[in-house]
Amino acid sequence: MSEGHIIALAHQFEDLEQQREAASLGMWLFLATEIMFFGGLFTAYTVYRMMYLPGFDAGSHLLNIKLGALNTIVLLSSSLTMALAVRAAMLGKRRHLVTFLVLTMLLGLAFVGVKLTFEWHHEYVEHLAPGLDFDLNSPHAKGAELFFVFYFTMTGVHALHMIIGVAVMAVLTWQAIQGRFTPERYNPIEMAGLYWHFVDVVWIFLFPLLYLIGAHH
Amino acid sequence: MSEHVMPKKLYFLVFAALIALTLITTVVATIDLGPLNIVIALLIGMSKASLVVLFFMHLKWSTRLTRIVAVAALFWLAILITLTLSDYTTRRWTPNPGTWETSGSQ
Amino acid sequence: MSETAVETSPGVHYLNVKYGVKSWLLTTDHKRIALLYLVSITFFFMVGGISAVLMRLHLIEPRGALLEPATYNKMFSMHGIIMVFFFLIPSIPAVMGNFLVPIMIGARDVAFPRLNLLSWYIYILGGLFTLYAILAGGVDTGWTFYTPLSTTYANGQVMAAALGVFITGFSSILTGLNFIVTIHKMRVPGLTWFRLPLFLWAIYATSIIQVLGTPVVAIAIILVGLERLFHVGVFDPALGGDPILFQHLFWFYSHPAVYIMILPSMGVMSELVTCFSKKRIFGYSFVAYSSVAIAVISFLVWGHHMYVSGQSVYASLVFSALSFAVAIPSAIKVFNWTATLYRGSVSYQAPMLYAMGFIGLFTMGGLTGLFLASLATDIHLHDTYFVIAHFHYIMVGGALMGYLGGLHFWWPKMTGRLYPDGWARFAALVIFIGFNLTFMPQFVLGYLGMPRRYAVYPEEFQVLNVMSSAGASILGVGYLIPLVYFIWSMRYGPAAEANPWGAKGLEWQTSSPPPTENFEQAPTVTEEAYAYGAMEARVV
Amino acid sequence: MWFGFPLRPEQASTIAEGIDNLYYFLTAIDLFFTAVIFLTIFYFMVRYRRRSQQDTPEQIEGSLPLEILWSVVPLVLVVVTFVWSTSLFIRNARPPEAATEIFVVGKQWMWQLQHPEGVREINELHVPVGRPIKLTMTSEDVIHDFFIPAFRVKKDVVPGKYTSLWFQATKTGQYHLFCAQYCGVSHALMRGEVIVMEPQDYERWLSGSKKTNSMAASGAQLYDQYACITCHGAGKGPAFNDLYMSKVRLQDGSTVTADETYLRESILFPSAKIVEGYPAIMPTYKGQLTEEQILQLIAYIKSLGTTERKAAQE
Repeated sequence: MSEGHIIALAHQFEDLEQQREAASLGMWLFLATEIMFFGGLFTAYTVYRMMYLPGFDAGSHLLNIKLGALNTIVLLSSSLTMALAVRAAMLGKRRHLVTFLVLTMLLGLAFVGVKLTFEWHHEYVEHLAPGLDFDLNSPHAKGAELFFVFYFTMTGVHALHMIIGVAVMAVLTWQAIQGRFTPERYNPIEMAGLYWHFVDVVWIFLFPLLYLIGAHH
Repeated sequence: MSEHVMPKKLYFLVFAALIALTLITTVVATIDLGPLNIVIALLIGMSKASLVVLFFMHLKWSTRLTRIVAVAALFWLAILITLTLSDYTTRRWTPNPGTWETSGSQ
Repeated sequence: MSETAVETSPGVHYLNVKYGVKSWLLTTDHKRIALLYLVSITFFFMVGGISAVLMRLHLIEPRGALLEPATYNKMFSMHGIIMVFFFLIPSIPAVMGNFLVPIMIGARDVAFPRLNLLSWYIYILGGLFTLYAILAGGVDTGWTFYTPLSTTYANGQVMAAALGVFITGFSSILTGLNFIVTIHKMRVPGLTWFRLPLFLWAIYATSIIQVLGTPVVAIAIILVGLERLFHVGVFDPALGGDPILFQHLFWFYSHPAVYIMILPSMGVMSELVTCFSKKRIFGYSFVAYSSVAIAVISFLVWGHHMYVSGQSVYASLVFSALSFAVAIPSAIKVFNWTATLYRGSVSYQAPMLYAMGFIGLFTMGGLTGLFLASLATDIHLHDTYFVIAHFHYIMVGGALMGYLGGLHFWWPKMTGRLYPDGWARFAALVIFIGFNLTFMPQFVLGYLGMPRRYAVYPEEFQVLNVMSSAGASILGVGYLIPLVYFIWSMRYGPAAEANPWGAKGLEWQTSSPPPTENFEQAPTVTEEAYAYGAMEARVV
Repeated sequence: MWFGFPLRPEQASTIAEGIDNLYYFLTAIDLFFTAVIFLTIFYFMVRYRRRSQQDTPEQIEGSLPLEILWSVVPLVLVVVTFVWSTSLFIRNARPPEAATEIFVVGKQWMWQLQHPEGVREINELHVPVGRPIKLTMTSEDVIHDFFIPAFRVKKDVVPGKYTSLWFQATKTGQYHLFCAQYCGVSHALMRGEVIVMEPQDYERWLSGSKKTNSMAASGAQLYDQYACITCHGAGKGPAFNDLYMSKVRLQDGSTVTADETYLRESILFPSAKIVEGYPAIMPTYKGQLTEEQILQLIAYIKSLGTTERKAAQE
């Protein structure tokens, strides 16, 4: 073992392989926790969609499916750049790593930006924000209101996850610029990648459940 | 944990598939297929998620333990949803609470 | 493995290697973190205990002897929230788990030491929110936060208390996550799964529940918070919601949470029973697998809390059948512990007395669970004192007895000091008697129909209530005795040798207290757990 | 009774004895196994006590036959219990055909009860002995729970939906009525009495009590007062004759049974389920009607005929 390895190795581990496996297992377990966290929301969503089917369709119909699709593509692209960032880290290509990390952050911010300015703001102005200002002239207003409760909660929690992800990545980018990652030690990048892809996967389900169910009306 | 470095081409291929599926699901959603709409949307969603998990998250090349964790989480989610719905889907079988046996036999 | 052997001069251990507040508050040593937890959960135990004492005093008279009904309601809410989330759930995992998991597998620390410290801080932060809620007016929703009472009708600091529970949940998740990774990835060479001490199997099973169950109650609490703050109708039927959905989400976690409390205790039992009878455990693999079985089944039974809630009867039937299934792995454990004593060399030191108490009380508590899994009888017993008695037999007679047994067992290892065994045995006896006197009458009370959470009650229930309160005062004294002699022993107790009980297990092969890196030299394992047959080979 | 001390509440309903028998059976199992475990432990502790520190007990690995034995015995016991308990539950769940319906509204912190003849009571329920009584219950605010220990019946009273329970008293006397679901500050005071009387005493009590209109008549009054007839009597809305418990086809093609919950929802949230062939023009009556008034309207609709009996006869 060379000097560099020992510096990267925390004292409780025997070797780097063990350390990396531990980190990876820990991350996957954390994602399992996240699945159950969003799972509780999905369960509640399912129950109320069954109760208020027309209301949920009506609510969904009020969303902008084009923006939803656009944001889906933005987020999928950020997943691609993230995967490429991890690959660059594996190969030790520092310039590429930094570039892809920055791209990922920008795409992530673009997603949140679209969400905030063109969607949430718009919906608030249209009196579609339950609890703050909800006024919908529809026979299904009650179901639609519940739909919007879930819409804001789910997208809000999701966006919060994105913002945390971007913050983590900002730190990683800084460290990458300083050359803290090597082909032997790129764990943090890989873990951040897993997290980011997971957030993407959540959106992959939010998109049909929120935007698509009412599109055919 | 994978030691392999995947070729860039693979990532781009997966990405292309993801975009294609997104466009397909968006278009299909605008056609009224009755209850099939949600089924198709979720099936496409699951395929997309599988692509991301298998390739971007490298689950395809991961250890058995990692796969067990991923499957266990989904299994537990299934428990939560199934058993909760076992209440909601069967409540209507007892329209008049208390007389559920008579009404069930209709 | 040259870098693992740390230079340690004799007499230096994890307690005296550094001094000062900072060396404790910024430590990443799992053993020191365990002690941080020990101190904090003892504090919360006393807060919860005081509220219990006040409640029992109040209930001496049918009209209430002490408190306003509103105050009484705050008392039982506080008792529930504190005891469940701030004492029982962290108790064995966070104190003994933290101390022992790395040592038992021969590792230097848990997989993520800094995360471990963070867990403690999160726990404290959650605790502060809850204490604030109590001091700033209290909460009166009960620990169950049922909607729409909690979202719409309750006054008081519901948000602060809910937030406290929410935050503490993350501490629980991170601890569980840490242990799973540690047990998977950091065992020393030779320590295969079926050589693990059964305590670790139990902790592992517990961690699964913590990791997969806790997030669901977290999201339920978020929804309650949103409803309370913004008056949107997630659960309030006046706004279109369904209050029963909250109960589903809540019990999806909170029923398995009962097993977060009892499983680690069961693990402690396996250690105690083997050590104090010098026997390997009877049916190792059955005891090990039953822990995992309990963890899995625990997620399938939550609906038995909702038989009378308006839940569909078909769902109730399914949940009833599944609930009965838990009886089998639990029974397997009890029988195997008992069989372990057969032809052993049984000694009656204090930890063993707690263990014997545990087995008896857990049997009693577990079997009374059958009354509540059964649809016909649960309808009558639901939300009466029978339920209170049942879960106290599990959580106090079971979980807390196990915790105390484990604490007495590993105290010499944790502190390097012995406590007076005579006093400890006396305390075990007092606690056992006091406990039964407190909770046995409550079974009868419950069947007679006294509902729980009643600040005042009809006069015919008085005799049994007074008996229960009398028992509680004995129980209270019983808990104070260990507190006194443990504190005494920290300063004046005779020094403990490395293995005072003649026990097996890696934790007994290092000095008491252990050095910071746990072992002078990384151990290897060549035999199964509880290999008491080879006793002579190594005289301690 | 145990030295003159009660161990169970009075058996005052038709189902009480069956439940007590199951309870005794479970208690016997509980005591038996607790005794077995305690005595075995005690015996082992004495018989195999440590005689010297050098004891080296023989090591026993385990025994598959024993493991099977003590898995199968509990399994058999729980299966027996499950079957017994569930069949008892199913039998008890079904109210007899001709049950008298009494309406219950729980609110913080009192019980409002109304007999079909119109007599109202608060925290007191008079019922005749030997006649099946069915309670239809709802709550104005939080979840309550209607519990009569002597009858061994209990059911949550949930806002926003109807739950029900039934009983048939077998003994005259006065019995506790408790709220068993914690419902706020005065939860412990939300108690009452159930007074079981001989039928003729009950009739006398009924006729002697201050009577308002019967439930259905009060409902009819509300029907007039809110001018429901403008639509529901003129074909603009569905008619009420024989509506109760009939299958209603909705606009979206699905069918629902017109039970209490459906009727209540249609009064409060008319647009939730639109009946096929009618426009969605009904305004909501949320906030205008109390839970009690809604129950009266439902009683009125029920009085206009029900398909329940017809269905039962078919």
